[in-house]
Amino acid sequence: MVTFKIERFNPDVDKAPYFQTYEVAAGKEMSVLEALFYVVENLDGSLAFRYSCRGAVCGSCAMRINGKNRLACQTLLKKLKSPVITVSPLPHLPIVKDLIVDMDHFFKNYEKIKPYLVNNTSAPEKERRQSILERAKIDEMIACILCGACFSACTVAATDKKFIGPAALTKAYRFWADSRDNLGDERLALVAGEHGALRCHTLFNCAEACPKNIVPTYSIQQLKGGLVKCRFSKPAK
Amino acid sequence: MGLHHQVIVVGAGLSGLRAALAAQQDGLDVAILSRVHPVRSHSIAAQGGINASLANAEGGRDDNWEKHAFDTIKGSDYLADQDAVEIMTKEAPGIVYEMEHWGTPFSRTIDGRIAQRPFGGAAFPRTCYAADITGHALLHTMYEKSVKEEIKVYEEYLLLSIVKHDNACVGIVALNINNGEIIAMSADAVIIASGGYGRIYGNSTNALINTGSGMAAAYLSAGVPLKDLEFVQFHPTSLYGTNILITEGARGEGGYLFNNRHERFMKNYAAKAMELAPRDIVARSIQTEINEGRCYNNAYVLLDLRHLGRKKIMERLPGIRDICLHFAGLDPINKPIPIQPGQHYSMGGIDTNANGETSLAGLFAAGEAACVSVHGGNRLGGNSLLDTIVFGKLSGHFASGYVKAKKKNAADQALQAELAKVKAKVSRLENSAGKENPAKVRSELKTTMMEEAGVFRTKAKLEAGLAKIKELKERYKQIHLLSKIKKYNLDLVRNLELEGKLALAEVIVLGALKREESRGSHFRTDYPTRNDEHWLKHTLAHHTESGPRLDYKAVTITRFRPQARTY
Amino acid sequence: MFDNLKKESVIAYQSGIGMWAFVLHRITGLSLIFYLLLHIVVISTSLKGPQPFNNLLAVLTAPPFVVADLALLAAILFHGLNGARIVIFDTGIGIRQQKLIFWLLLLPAVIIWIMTLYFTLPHIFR
Amino acid sequence: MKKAALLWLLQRVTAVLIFIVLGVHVYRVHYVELGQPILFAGIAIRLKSLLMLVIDSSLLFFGLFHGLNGLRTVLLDYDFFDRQEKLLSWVLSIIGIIFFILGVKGLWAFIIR
Ligand SMILES: Cc1cc2nc3c(=O)[nH]c(=O)nc-3n(C[C@H](O)[C@H](O)[C@H](O)COP(=O)(O)OP(=O)(O)OC[C@H]3O[C@@H](n4cnc5c(N)ncnc54)[C@H](O)[C@@H]3O)c2cc1C
Ligand code: HEM
Ligand code: SF4
Ligand code: F3S
Ligand code: FES
Repeated sequence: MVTFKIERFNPDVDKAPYFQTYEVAAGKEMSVLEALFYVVENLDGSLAFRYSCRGAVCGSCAMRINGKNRLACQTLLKKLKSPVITVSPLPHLPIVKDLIVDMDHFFKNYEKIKPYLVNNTSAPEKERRQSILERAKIDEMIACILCGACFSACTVAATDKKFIGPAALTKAYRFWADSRDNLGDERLALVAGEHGALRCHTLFNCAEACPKNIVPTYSIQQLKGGLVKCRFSKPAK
Repeated sequence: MGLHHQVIVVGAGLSGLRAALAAQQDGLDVAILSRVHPVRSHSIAAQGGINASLANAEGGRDDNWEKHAFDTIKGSDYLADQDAVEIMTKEAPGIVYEMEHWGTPFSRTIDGRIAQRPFGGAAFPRTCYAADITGHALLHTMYEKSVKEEIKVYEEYLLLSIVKHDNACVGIVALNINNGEIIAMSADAVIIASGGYGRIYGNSTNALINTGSGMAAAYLSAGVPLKDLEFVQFHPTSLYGTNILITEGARGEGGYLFNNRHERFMKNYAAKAMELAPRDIVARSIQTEINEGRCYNNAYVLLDLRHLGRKKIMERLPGIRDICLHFAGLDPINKPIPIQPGQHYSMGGIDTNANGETSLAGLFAAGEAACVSVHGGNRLGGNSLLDTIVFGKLSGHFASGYVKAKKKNAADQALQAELAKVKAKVSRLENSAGKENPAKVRSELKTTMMEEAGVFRTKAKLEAGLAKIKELKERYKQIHLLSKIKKYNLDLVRNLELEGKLALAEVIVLGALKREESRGSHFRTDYPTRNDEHWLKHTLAHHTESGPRLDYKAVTITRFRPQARTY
Repeated sequence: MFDNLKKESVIAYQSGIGMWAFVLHRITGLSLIFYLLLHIVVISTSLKGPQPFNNLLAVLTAPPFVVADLALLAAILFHGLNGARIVIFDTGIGIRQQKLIFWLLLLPAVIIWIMTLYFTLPHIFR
Repeated sequence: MKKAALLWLLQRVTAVLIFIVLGVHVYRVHYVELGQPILFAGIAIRLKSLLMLVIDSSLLFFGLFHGLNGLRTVLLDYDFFDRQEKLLSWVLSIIGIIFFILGVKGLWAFIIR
């Protein structure tokens, strides 16, 4: 038996979130996500959480488990090495119900950085060539699953509601650094200003939290460098 | 009346997004309805790649669409409709280049072209890939494009029913999972792109949301037939325990399969193609090794990547390594991976033609939910992602053609009537005083399907399976919900899905029972050979009150006559 | 305005080194600017002439204030060396080795501070 | 946009300058005569060296700029004065100027006597 302390909150009826305790009959290889299913199927059908792939690729199940933002499906109970497991929703995001948070703000920020490849030259008949080295530059960034763990862990994003946040900035870098994209300095303009890349104070919480081992700080630092250079060099057009 | 869109696409995976983009490009008002946020769709999980005869790879320079078509048709055990396969394989290079132009970060060759790897059942390295996260790379690009084009998405809505009026589809009824409200939406055309039903089975590589609810809605409420549902693909290599997929790319890159005698047992089954024989053959070989005891813990054999070396594994299969590290606690760089076959893909689906049209006017289907059929009895790896995009696009365009040509008919009443019916059904479920635990019904269904309708099938097993499913259907009527909360009621959602699962399971088993031959993924130990004389035909299952009614339809054969299938 | 200042927003979040470094950097930075303003006011007693200045300074170099000076030194050392760490990142170097760099820079800070303590102790217990 | 990047850069530049200047200042003032009482006359002698005068007054300038600009960052981080960002910058600049003048006058008082 493993004890689960799960944060519950239904804004329609509850005034404030509270913790509820469940005893889960844990299998040897059980993940936190499976334990949550155990709860809905056997103990409390009203518990709500998001899920889809159960294989750490879809980004649905990010939540706070024993004090860290993690993917529930990727976190095996045995790795937590703890008889009591505390689960709460991702901090700093509005709670929809129980472990489900409102990701609107997260995706609005994502949309701000024009999250798509822009190339104004006419498309060739075949592929746009890209060398292995050019492709390698964005290898880390394309692994992002938009789970929001980093955004929710970033204290700056929590206090400055306009801060674009690590995930969207990583995306911004992913396109800026893509040799096939030619939006160039305009991409930098999208992450400039008081609440853009420069607002990041290199906390590294994002890197600590990322379940895909991405270091958003790296991308953000490249953008900062770009911003400063572009401010003091003539924008290449 | 309330919500209306000219085209409603159900599903935001690759096929759904592509269909919506196509229809919007034609100037229509389009909306997508999806159970989850688009990037949470199951397409994200595809690893290995997407097939197109680009002829980029060393040793693949002679590739062309015809060879791709031949491999596909041979792989399908000649059950695929060859006209549709021709369309798909001709469109393939264009589709892949389009995705590349939209931004997909494909892996590259030395000269900067899209890299291609060998895949099972293909004569050339034809599978374009982005490391081992191809589905992720493609779905993100498709989503990015949809953000750019500002496609409207109704997120976290569950399709419950398709509304008919005057023999045409006029809209849908759906549950807003976020607040428990059930709503009707009218539409001039509906495209079902809701993916597969893998979770009917116990060991499945699929996402937990792949419950086939879209297929079930088409079958149960729209009354359109399901085609070839008995053809269920088992992937040879799913991670023992969680059944998370270990991509075919792992063998494509040179991985070996070993039994407990440290023997590359594939030499006994497909001496030439070895590990890269098509999926049905490799899955059966592994299952035979397991059944005959040449395995570990009575359950798995080993997939060995160690000889590929650290560098290649880190470069080409980093995601696989992560999966092994997190979910099995081992590093494939220095340990072989325990694997077993797992349910993976549905060759069958909603019966459509190559335009995505179903038998109901205004209702279209694409992607894994549909059966065009291009995969016939067995899908080749890398052909499904291709199928989703090609036929997603085509169905989007055909749907908009249909909408433009169609004259308006007021369907308000039909919508309201269906809405009332669905609401009544849901409240019956919510207030049921039955004693049955739905979790038990669900898990018994899973084991039944694994055991009675798995890799190897017999008359006796299938009959037992059918009887069990009938029993479970009765018990389903007696289930009670654990929660009646309106907002985000997982219990309700999962039990609504269960009804559809049971219906699809019955179709699968009945089709398999009737099909007295072995073809592609459908293997009957009591009829171990293919029988073209009687069975070179598609199964169509129609819903009736008393269960599925089956009839059959000819296979379209254009240039490739059926021959014996050896590898 | 204040609803952003919930406990978890300000206190270390993921309890990684980066977060603690940031919190301390911020606290020391704010202390330093506060100190600097005060320092300016103190020094500007020079405008009143040598005597008032010497009198004031005699008070401010008494043992209790020496202890405060040691705290000030710790703040300067931490803020300065961690600031150097941040500037190093800003040039694009060492981002993936952030933890190692943190400890490497903390080392001289601790050494200097302990040495200073060693030299100062006799003056505190005069 | 440009202002944000400029201030960000100046924060780093001043940081590096302070790092050097403050090192010299602390070493000269507090370590060379460790434990000695600090006397007006002693400071006067030190400040007659042009180098030390430059060091101390540039520390005054860079320190104020860096510190107050840092304070601005902190306040904006917590959404304070976000809408009155211009006002905030002005107020902080004025505080900076006042203290700079006070500081310079204080330093001169040691020399001109
Ligand atoms: C692990 C794995 C790896 C694979 N790898 C490859 C590969 O390498 N190459 C290849 O070609 N193929 C691969 N496949 C197959 C391929 O990924 C899928 O067949 C394909 O992605 C299906 O796409 P889709 O658009 O049809 O559906 P999905 O991507 O499954 O999307 C379904 C959508 O429908 C929505 N939906 C479902 N039901 C409802 C409902 N009732 N109401 C509202 N919305 C609903 C969901 O929210 C979702 O958005 C793989 C499959 C698996 C399981
Ligand atoms: C010793 C040399 C110093 C260095 C290398 C240094 C470096 C830095 C750097 C790089 C930052 C930016 C931090 C960020 O944006 O996250 C910063 C912030 C700050 N510094 Fe300094 N600094 C030094 C001395 C000082 C002094 C003397 C003061 C006081 C006058 C001071 C006060 C501040 C303040 C208030 C901040 C803002 C705090 C924050 O953003 O968290 N610093 N410092
Ligand atoms: S960067 Fe990492 S933590 Fe952030 S959204 Fe992407 S995958 Fe999640
Ligand atoms: S946690 Fe936040 S402040 Fe920067 S380094 Fe990461 S984005
Ligand atoms: S369920 Fe997809 S990431 Fe956990």
